[in-house]
Amino acid sequence: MTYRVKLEVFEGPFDLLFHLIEKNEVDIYDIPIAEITAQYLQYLEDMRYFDIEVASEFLVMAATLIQIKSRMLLPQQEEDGTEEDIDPRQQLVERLIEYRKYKGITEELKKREDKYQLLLFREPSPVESYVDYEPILINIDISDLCKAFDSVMKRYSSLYNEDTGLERSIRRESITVVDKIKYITNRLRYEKEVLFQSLFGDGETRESIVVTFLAMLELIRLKRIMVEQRNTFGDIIIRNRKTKAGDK
Amino acid sequence: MDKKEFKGIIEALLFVSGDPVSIRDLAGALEIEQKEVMEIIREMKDQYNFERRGIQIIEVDGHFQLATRPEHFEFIQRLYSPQRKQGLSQAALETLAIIAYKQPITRAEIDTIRGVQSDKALYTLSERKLIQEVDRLDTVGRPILYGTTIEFLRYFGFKSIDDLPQLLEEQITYLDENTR
Amino acid sequence: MDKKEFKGIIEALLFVSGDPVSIRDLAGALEIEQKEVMEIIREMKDQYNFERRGIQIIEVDGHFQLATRPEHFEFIQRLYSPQRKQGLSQAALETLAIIAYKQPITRAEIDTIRGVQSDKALYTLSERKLIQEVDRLDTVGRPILYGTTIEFLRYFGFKSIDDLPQLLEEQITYLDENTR
Repeated sequence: MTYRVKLEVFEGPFDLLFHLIEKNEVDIYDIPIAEITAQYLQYLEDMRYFDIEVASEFLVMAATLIQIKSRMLLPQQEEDGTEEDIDPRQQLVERLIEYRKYKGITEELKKREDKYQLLLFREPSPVESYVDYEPILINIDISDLCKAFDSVMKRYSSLYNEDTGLERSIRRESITVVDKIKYITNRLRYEKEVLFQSLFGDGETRESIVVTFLAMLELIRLKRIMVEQRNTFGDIIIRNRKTKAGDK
Repeated sequence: MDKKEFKGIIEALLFVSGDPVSIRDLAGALEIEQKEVMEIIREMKDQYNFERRGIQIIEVDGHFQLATRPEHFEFIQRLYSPQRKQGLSQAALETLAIIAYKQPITRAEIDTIRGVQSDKALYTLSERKLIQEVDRLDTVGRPILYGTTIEFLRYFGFKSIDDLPQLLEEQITYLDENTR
Repeated sequence: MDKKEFKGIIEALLFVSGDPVSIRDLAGALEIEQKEVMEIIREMKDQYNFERRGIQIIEVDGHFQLATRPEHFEFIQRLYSPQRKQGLSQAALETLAIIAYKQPITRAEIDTIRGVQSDKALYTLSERKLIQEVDRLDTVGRPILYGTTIEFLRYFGFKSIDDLPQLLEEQITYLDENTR
């Protein structure tokens, strides 16, 4: 007769023991050790029958159970005069109880896992769609790039050409950043939005362009203006920074 | 700005982020105190629940995130059929329970409690970022001390690590009372 | 199922999707008529607006999508601002300008123009994905030829790489004419 029972799988000897204790409805503090040991050994037999490799931990526990059983059969020695004997099962019970704590928690975790697996989240919105204030982002723009190129080329040519050095020394101070800040804020007082490009009139000197740009950066830094590029390739627009929270 | 406005902004911020947002970042964006943010979010949570909204605010370790509700999963599945991740094995859950409660803890200690080797379970749990090496013991071999991660909290819906021992302890007391 | 429940589910569906969801799909998931879905969404829109929520439902061609509101834009930016990138150093800026204008170009050429070594600058620019290796010169050591990236174009609002040298040239000529 083939008996085709699916053998329950246990995580370890404690798992199996705990199962046997529950199945037999016995008190964990007063385990009928002979009975439980017999069932435990039977289970190991079944495992062999099903060609399941019996992990060494199961065998160690089997030995422990048999040892406890034999100690319980031995007459109690009272040579040292102690009244109450130490129950040979005590250590095992303690470990079982410790294990049981986590067994309970495991079930709770399983329940929570089932529930929270059903929660779905949202992919983060691409940052670019919210932060395309690129001048704020890294504080450089095309004119910075040109400026940098210009200066490096100047430096480069000055290494080979004395003239440029002379030219630099007679350059005169004209417009200040403060002037340009005034200019920009003034325009923003009357215009809701100012095109970045429109800040540079025809015939603007290079200093003027740089100073205007520095003024703009300063206003961004001071959070006085916002610079916005609505489309990736769109115009750069300067606006007063809205202080929705109410101006103080 | 009134509270309603703040609520709207917080909703927008959490919506855009998708990922958990720290209370610090929220307070920074709103330019108000963290305490105030907490209070507003608490109200929002209640409102969302009361109105049986399609989204809820979940809290993990001082971070907030929008998520759907478990009861709507079925409908979402109809439309998108999201794959449910394979749940953790019994061994992994057991190991995780022990780590959660006893952290920081070495593998040897876990093995002793479980009565079996936990190598494989520890590997799985590390892979899924539910546990991490938090330290090493100052003894021979400097064994690794394991602890749980923020992902662990999120995975099981715990607000913070402090929620955990309490919940576990309650359970143990409950179990003990009901089995003695 | 009551209307509130439907609203919750629609919110959840739109939340998870991110992309616009067609009315047909919504009706399918809810197993109700499209007409009914339309009506519910109309109510939802009104509610969202009335309650000044952080999200709104936008409609495009029979598709629906959740989105934030323009008036919250500023706060969302603030949230992202801690992650703002650092400005580029003068060295990096110079190097970038040379590469933009003279690409493809080797490091040796850049070093010659700048009069100093540009290793660090090149590294930073690569990290920021503003430059890339476009080719290698067919000489001894096969030196790398650097060029700018698509990110670089996007960043500065150029439509194509062809616009770039021209534009730069114009600007520089313009600068030069007005300062000399």
